[in-house]
Amino acid sequence: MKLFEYMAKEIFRNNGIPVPNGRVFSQAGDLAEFVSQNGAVAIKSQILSGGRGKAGGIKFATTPEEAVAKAGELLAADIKGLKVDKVLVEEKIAIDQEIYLAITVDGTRRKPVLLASMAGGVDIEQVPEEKLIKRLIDVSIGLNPYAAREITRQLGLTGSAAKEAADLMLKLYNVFRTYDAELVEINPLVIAKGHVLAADAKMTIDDECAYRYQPDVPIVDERTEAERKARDLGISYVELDGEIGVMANGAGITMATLDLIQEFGSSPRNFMDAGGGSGEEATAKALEILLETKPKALLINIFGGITRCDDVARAFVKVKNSMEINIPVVIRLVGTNEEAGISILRENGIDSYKKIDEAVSKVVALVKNEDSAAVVAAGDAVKA
Amino acid sequence: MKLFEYMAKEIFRNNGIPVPNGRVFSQAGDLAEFVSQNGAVAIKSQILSGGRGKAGGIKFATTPEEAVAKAGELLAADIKGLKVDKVLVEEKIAIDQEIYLAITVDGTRRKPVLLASMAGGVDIEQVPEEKLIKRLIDVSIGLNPYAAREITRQLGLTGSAAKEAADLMLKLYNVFRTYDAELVEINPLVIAKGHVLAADAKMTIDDECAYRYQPDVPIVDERTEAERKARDLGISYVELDGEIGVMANGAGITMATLDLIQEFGSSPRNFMDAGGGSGEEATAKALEILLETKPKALLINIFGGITRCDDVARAFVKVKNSMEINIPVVIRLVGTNEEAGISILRENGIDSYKKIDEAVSKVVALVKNEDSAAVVAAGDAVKA
Amino acid sequence: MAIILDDKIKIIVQGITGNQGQFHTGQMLAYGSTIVGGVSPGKAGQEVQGVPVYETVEEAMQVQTADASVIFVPAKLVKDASLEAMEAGIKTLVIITEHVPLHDAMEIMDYAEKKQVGIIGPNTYGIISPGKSKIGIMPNSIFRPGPVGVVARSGTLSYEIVFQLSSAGIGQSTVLGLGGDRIVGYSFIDILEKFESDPGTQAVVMVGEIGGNAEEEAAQYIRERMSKAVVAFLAGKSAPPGKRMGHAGAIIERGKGTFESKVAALSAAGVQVASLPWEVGEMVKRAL
Amino acid sequence: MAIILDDKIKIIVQGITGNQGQFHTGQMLAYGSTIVGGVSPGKAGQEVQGVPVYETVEEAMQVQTADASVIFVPAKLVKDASLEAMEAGIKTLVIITEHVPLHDAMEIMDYAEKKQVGIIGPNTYGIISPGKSKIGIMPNSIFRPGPVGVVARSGTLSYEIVFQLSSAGIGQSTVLGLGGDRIVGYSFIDILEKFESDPGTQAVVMVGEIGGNAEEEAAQYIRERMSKAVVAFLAGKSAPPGKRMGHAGAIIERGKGTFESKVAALSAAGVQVASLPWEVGEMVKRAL
Repeated sequence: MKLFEYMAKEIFRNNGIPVPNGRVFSQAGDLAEFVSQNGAVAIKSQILSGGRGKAGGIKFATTPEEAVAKAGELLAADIKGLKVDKVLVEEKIAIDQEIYLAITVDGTRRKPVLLASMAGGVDIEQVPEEKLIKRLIDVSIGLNPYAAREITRQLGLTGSAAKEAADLMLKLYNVFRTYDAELVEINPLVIAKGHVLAADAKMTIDDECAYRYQPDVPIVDERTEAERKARDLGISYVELDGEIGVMANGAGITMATLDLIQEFGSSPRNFMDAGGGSGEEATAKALEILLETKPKALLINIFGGITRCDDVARAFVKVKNSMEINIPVVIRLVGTNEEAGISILRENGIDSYKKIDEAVSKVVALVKNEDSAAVVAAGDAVKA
Repeated sequence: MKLFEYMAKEIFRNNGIPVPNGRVFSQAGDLAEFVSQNGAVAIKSQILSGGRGKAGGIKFATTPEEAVAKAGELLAADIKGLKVDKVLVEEKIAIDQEIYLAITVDGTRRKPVLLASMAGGVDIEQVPEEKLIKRLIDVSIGLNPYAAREITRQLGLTGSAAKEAADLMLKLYNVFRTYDAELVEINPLVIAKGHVLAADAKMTIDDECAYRYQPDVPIVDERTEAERKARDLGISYVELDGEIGVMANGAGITMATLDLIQEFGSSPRNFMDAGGGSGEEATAKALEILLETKPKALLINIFGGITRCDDVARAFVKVKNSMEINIPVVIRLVGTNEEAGISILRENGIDSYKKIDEAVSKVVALVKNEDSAAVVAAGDAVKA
Repeated sequence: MAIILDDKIKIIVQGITGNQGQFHTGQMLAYGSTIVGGVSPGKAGQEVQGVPVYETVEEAMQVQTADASVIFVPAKLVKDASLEAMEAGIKTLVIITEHVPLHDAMEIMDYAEKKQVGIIGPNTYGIISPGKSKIGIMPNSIFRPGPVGVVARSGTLSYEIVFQLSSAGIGQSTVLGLGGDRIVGYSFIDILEKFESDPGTQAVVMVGEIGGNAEEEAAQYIRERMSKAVVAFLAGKSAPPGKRMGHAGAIIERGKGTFESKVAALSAAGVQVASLPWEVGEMVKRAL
Repeated sequence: MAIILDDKIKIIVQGITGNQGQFHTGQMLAYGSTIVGGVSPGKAGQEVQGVPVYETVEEAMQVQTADASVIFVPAKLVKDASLEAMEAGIKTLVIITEHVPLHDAMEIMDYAEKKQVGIIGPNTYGIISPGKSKIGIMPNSIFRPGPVGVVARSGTLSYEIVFQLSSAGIGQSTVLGLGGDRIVGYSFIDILEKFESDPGTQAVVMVGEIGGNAEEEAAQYIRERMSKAVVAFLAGKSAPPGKRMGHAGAIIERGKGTFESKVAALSAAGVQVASLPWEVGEMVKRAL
């Protein structure tokens, strides 16, 4: 769950991290008073995407009239394909230095990692490795003053800026930990008149912990309507733009199924991991989501482990009985309660493949041949 | 630093630990309204000593008049030799079960330890080992729900009382950690109508951290005036009731010096560890504290390490020059900057012993013989 | 022979009275696993599939010492259950639960490091040493004993590969799922080391996916230290960047963790990388 | 021979620019200790007694790897300095500072356990292997090389005993102060074990005091595991119960940690307990 800049800055401010004086607006007309009180301002479109500045999403103004006009432009615009609902208006900062600072998770080392560089203000992916400081954090002791001091030393900071930057790092780690963040990023952290200030702010909160932050932190959702529906079902679902709708169980096998569809010459309409242990009803709802995206064919690839083949079979029968399916469907069913699942499908006149290559080649062939059989029974599946 | 029961309960209450409804009073007359609103009450004298109940420090009343009278008695009384300044008046609890619960520090294992027993309400020292549950706590993970659940299981608690007790333990550990406590103790933790309640509360906060809690937690000081003075100088000082005033540097050697004085047939007036690294001025002030207690003689036993013999010598010369010393003083000086110290003393007409046995036997002899030489020079000290 | 799990390992099931706990306890018992107790707060004294249920792991361990524990509790309670098992002396912990909070997972791993506990998961199907014992949720029918070690990030894809191997007559020494989350316990390298020194393992199949750099690090280890043949299969070739493909770890971010970089690293380390799942069996056969 | 400290150990001084840090750096150098750097935030680039000063331990370690660090920083900063040293790779940490908060000390010890660091102190004079090196604040003049190991809870009392030993012509292999606080790193047992296996140590003098049960536990270890002779001296015979005699640990609470219980435990373990400090030398002589 990503937060908008203005939300992240609100959290920063509440946790003692200095941010520029600013306010968020949805209506351009409302800016005038703030700008007349604060003078020169930056007007920043609130979108969940990097590279906002280059894309024209940040404008500057010195008078209320100019600010209202430019905010109006931004609020009417699409920046990087995203609609701008809000702008954050901040006092303009006289920047002396720009620093990159972030805390995220190093999956390989299983620990938080702090990243810092004096090459701030630019896309951090452009910064060469040797200019990027990486420091792993031991969660049992957290980030401590000595570590922050060592980082500011490596950055080459001195005097009050070094002290303030070190102090800010400790507070940023506190935010990272307290808000279950996956990422907190300040790019740039600026030094202006000897003091440090978070000129930008990015935060991504662990989706699994989002519930802890309602209503303090409003949930920002980048998902499509179907993705949200799937999420509510506890199903991993990503919309793609191909031909064949896919439901499988397990992220790995789902990815591999998409890969195979591509390998065999078609393309996937979606990624859908129906997960482990989903019951009959959830599986049925997941199938409904798939059908709503109007794929040319459906491939159901179930390898039962925690998922039981009989549940999937029952679910599919239920959906088949309750809604009209007018595209080809190929089912592959193997694993836990496989026999029960196959027999439920048989009782309902549906056969299933046991081998994945046969299932995939069949569904691709059906799409290519525009075959319109609703459910394909494959006698040769038994050979597997 | 020990806290009064009412202070500890205030902290408990603020941290979600249930305590009886109650209020603290300094004037007996003020009780009437509280009692008329709450009915039967317990009136508990606020003193820093265990065994308060047996010593008559807790009384019960059912009417405002009775309560005012009994509070008046307590506020006029000395309980266990301690003057009662305040009483805590609480609703009377219908107790079903009494549990002992405490968290303190296990020095040998270097970890916090939780102690619990179903034999609550009595002096915990009387409880046999096999009825006392001890559980070490790993500070890197703290006390966790599973551990609290295991403790309540071992106590034999069930149902809502078990759940509430487990929850209370987690909160008690939180208080222990947050307030830098050496000890938090609830004896008894009572079960009344299926709910848990801290009927008593003891807390001792690490002296080294007391500064963190001003003014939230008022400092309660059990020290004498001289002990407080010494504390302000950063000196360890304990008043005893013998004849010979002692100043040494290092707790171990000070204790050993007291032991030797006793071994040689006299008794120490005090324990004073002038500490490591005390400068000239602090040493002088420490000597002044000693002399104010009117010992029959003084023994200064300095083995220089972090303490430098020349500092002590200079300090002693200064005190000798600024105040009249009319009791015998024996000095023993050895270690860091020993030669410089000895030479400073010599320049001022003072000699010193190098061997501890000679110094102690000399000071004891002086007390026994009522020898009044202000400063004793010992030629044979050089032999050591 | 096998790694980590053999038929002597005694197992506790945490969350045994839940749906999944009950079902898979039955499946594990059916496979021959030695389950000495289950844990479910408030349910002590009950039995599940004949297994006694205790209030805490500590209580269970007082009755009979166990070596391993498998966790089926809800995601929010996984941290508590994991610390509990480790403090009680469990040395192998299998965390089946998915959606474990990221920071909880980091704290679990930190404590595991301190207590020297081996963790499989979270978000794993567990571990099985075919013909000996299993701890987890994999279907019993597809495995058969043999000389090939299998280690995977993802679950069901492992089954697919194992199914291919077994169908081709190739049995497995141990099959283990590292877990699909960003933070998991054992890494490819940890398991490759164990397979390398296991006399019962002659070749290894490694099932990876896009995201992170675990496969690249494994490739370096294989190149420098491994004598046994390794065959790899990787999922996610068709995945677009920036999309999280189900697993928290399966995402190409900032141009890192791509399918191509993994294939390149593994190939350079002498690993045969199968393009299609059913090629794995053939490659392993040639390597044996 | 000696334990923990020999002339090859390279040392860092944390808090080197303070009064105590400066003075004792000079004293250590005078004794022949190898000090490779000092640390003092905001003072990097300076020199103290010819020793270069760095901003952090990590910076110092980049210039020259050290084995040990000695801490002279104020009590409130000890936790930070200790964690810093341990994270930077220091394996022996000597904490001179007194008045370290109790909970800070517990956190330091916990991290030390995780990082396998040996901690001497807090509230210690340090460690000296006479004729080789010292890390701490003990007076240089009283020690002489020899076959007797000395381990003590309290500082100046160690000097007294060592002074008696040296005066009697008995030299020391290593002399070490555990520290006077309730929570300290090395225990009597840890050090007795090291002396037991040190070929350069023929007998051990143990200097204890009232409070806690460290001496009683040491007695049990000596009885069960130790072959070398141990002589003990204990302080606090005359101390009244409930009074904290300077050291946080030196207090008889709840009837535990009395002089009598310690004498009884040690005597039962075959330890000779000296009643007077100057008896120690004679007892050791007979034991050698």
